[in-house]
Amino acid sequence: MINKTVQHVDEAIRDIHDGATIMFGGFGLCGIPENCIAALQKKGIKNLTCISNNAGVDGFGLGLLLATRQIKKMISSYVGENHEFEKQLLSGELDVELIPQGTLAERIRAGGAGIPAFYTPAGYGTEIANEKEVRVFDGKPHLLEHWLRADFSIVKAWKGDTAGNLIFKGTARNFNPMMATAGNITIAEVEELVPAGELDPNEIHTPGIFVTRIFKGNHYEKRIENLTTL
Amino acid sequence: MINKTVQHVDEAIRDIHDGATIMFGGFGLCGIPENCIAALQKKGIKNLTCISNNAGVDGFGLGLLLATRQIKKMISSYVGENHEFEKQLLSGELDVELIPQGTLAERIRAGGAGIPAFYTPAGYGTEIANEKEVRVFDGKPHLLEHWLRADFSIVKAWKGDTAGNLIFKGTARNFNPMMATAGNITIAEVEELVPAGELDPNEIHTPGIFVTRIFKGNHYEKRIENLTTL
Amino acid sequence: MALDKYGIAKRIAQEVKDGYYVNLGIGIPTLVANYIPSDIQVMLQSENGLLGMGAFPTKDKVDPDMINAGKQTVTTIDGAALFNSAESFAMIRSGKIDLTILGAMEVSEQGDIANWKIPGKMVKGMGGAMDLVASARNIIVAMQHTSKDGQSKLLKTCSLPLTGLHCVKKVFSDLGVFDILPEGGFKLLERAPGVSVEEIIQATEGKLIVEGIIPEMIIH
Amino acid sequence: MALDKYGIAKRIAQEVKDGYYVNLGIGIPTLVANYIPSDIQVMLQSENGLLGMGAFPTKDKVDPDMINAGKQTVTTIDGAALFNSAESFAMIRSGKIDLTILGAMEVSEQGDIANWKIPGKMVKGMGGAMDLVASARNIIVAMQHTSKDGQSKLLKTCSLPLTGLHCVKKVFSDLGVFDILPEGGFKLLERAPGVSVEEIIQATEGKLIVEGIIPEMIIH
Repeated sequence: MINKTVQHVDEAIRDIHDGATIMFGGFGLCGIPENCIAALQKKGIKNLTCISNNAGVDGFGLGLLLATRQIKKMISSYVGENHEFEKQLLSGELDVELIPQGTLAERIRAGGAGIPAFYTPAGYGTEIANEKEVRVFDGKPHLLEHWLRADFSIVKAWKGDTAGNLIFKGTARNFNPMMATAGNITIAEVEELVPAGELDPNEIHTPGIFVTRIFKGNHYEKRIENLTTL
Repeated sequence: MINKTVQHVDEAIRDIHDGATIMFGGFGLCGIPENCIAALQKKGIKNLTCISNNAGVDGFGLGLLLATRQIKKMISSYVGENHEFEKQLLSGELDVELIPQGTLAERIRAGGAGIPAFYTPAGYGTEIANEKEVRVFDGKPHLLEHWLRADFSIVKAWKGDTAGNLIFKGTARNFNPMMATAGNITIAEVEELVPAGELDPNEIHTPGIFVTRIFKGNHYEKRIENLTTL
Repeated sequence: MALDKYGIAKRIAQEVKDGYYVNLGIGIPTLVANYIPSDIQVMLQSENGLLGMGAFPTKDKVDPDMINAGKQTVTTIDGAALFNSAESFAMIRSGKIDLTILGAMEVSEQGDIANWKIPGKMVKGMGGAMDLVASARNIIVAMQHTSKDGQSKLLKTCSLPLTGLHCVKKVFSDLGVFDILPEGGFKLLERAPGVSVEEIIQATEGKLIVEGIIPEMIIH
Repeated sequence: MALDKYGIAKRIAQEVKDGYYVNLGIGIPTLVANYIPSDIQVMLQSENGLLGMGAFPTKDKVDPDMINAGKQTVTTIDGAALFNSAESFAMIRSGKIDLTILGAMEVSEQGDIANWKIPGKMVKGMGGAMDLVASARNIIVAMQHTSKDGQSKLLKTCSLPLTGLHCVKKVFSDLGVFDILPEGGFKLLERAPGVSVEEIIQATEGKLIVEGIIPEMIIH
C-alpha cells in the first residue's frame, strides 16, 4: 500500500515556510488541527495567509498564531470571537478578507475540483460584489467567483488510515473535506490512525489521493466555545 | 419525524407525466432504479427526456423504455451497449445529446447546488465546444457549462430511512447522489428501508432533505454487464 | 405593550409548519426552536453541516464535535444527517430550505436586509447570511422595530451595508407582523398585544400599508 | 516484429512508478494492470467512483455493485475508497492522477488525440475521455501505429473528431515508444524488438524525430 504516514507533527509541517498560504479546517474551535497549529506556533514561521472559516479565540485555535503575530492575512467568513484579532486589524498589522460562508466553501470545493470559476447568487447587490462580474441566469443576477487553492491544507479528522483516507466525526467535518482537496500539499492529523484496509471504503469522507501526509495527533483539548446544556 | 415513505412504486411515480425530463441514477446497469423503470414501462408514459450516464442494454435498464419507444431524447456520456438504441437513433426516432462524463456529473451537481454555471476545461478544442463560451483561466481555455436539473430524479440506494436519508453501496453510488439533489421531485428506491434514527448520521451519503419519496424496492436482478472473474 | 425577544420568537414559531426544513439564524431566531409546537415535525438545518438539530445536550452528553452554527453544543434527532460545508450551502442555494429565519439591523420596504456590518465598528463578518438571503425561498426576519434611541429600522432604504436585495418576505418585530409586498411596502398584518396602529405608524419610516382593521396577534 | 497488444501493455507497465495513482482507459490500457511489477505499490482509479481497484473477483466473490469503468466486476484493495461521479472527476480535473493511460484512434504530432467518434459510424459517446485528456498531467497513449489497411495513425493533424488538444505526452505503439515534444513532433525513443527505424519512418505520417542510435525496447 501507498503509505502517507509520518511519525511526528514536525515532520508533517517540515516544508511550511514564511509567506505560505495555508487552509485550516474547522468551524469555530470544532474540528481544528490542534497539533499542527501548536507546532506552527513553535516553528515560528511568519507572514502567513490563512484561509479558515473563523480565526479562533484568544489563546486557542488560530488565536495562537495571531498572538505571536505569525498571520499576515486572514481569509474567513466570520472572525468575531477574538480580541487580539480586533487589535491587530485596527492597528493595520493584520489584513482580512471576508467571504460569504457558502461562497468560501464552494470556492475551496472548486479549487479541489479543477473548476476555476463559477457563478453564485450570494452577495449580489452588496459590497462583496464590488468589481465582480455580474451575470443573469433565469432572470436572477449572479457573481462570478474564482476557485481558492493553497500551498498547504491542514485538516483534522477523526479516523484515518495509512493510505490517507479520512473519516470525520459529527460537525467537526465542516470545511475539512473541501480543504483536503484544495491544497498543493495536504496534511491530515487524526485522532486514530489505522492500517489501510481497516476503514470501510464505503464510509470514507476524503479519499487518500488528496492527502499528502498523515499522522496521529495527541492531547486533543477540543475546547468548547459555547457550552450549552439542558 | 418527517416521513417520506410511500408503500408502492406506482405511488412513487404517480405524477410522472408524458414529456417529463427524468434523471436516472446508475453507471451501466450498476445502481439503476430497477423498480421504477419497470413501473414506468407499465405506466406507458411517452416522450421522456432521460438524463442518465448510459442507456441500458437491450431488454434491461433504460433499454426497457427504449423498446417501448417511451424515450424521445437521451442525455448521456456513453450509449454504446444497445442495438435498439442504435436503430432508433439512425431512424431519427430518438434524439441524443452526448456530454463528457465529468461535465455531466458536474452539471448535475451544480443543478443540485444552486450554481447556474461553471467553467471546465473538458471538451475545449472539440466539437463539444461548438457555440460554447470559451474563457481562459491561468492560461488554459475553459468552457462555460450550465447546470442540469430535472422534473424528476429517480435514484437507487442500498439503505434508506423514512426521513429520506440514503446510503449507497460500492460503485452503485456513481451518479445517484448528485441526481438526488437535482430533481424537482426526487424518488428513491432502496433495498432496505429502516425507521429514521437507525442509520448513523455520519455515514449518510444523501441527506433526506433532497428526497421527496422513498420506498422499498423488490426483486433486484442486478444484471451484470461484463462478468469478469479470476 | 411591545413584545420582548421571547414574544417575537413565540409568534414566529407559529409560522413553522409540519414537515418544514428550517434554518435559524443567531439571536432571536435561535429562540424560535423552543416554541415550535410539539405536534408538528420539523427538521432544523445548521449550516455548519447538520440537518436534524436537536435540543442542547444534558451535561453528560456534551460532545465538542457536535455544535451548531452559533458554536453551541447540540444533539441530533432521529433522521439527522451530517455533511460538509459545501454540501450544506448546496442545500441552501438550491432552495431546499422551506423557511429561513434571520435577525436584522435594518430592513427596507423593498425587502432589502442589512445585518452584518456597521461602519466604524469592528466587522465580524457575514458568516452564511449572504448565501442564505440570496437563495432561500422564504425568508422572515425577527427584529426590534426601532433602535434604542427610537430610530426606525423598517426603512425606505437601508442605511447600513446590505446583506441582500429584495429577499425578505415577512418581518416580525416587537410591534407587529408585516408582509413585504412585491411592489414594495410593509403591509401591517398584526399588532403586538396592546400596541396601537398609531404607534406602529410612528415607528415605521418605510412605506407602511394599513388596510381595514388590524387584529392583535394571538400568541399561544 | 511489431508488438501485440499484450506486448504494448507490458512495455507501458514499466512507466508505472511506485506510489502512482493511475487511471486506465478501456482496451489495451486495462491490460496494463496485469503487468505492473508486484514490488511497487499503485492505486488504480476507476472513474465510476473507485480508487484502489483490485483484481477481478473469484466466482464466489462477484458483486454486481462493484464494477469498474468498463462495467467489469472488480474487487478493491486495502486502502480503497468509494465516491460519487462528481467527486471522481473532481479528482481527475484537479490533477491528482499521476498517470492516465488511454487508447487512441489517432494522435497528432501536437499531442492532439482522437478516440471517440468515427463519422458515419454509430457514435457511442466520449464517456470520461474528454475530462481525462483535458486535465490529466501525464497522459500516455497505447495504440496501433497503423490502421488495418496500413494508414498511419501518428499524424500531422488528426482527421477524426478530436477528444482533446495538446495533451498526449507519450505514445506506445506496436512499433515503438515516442515522446511528443512541446514544440511538436514524435521523438522516437525505442523500437519494438526487431522493428527497424526505417519501418517506423514508413509508418509515421506526422513529423518524426530520430536522433542517434535508437535502442530496442526491453520488455521484462
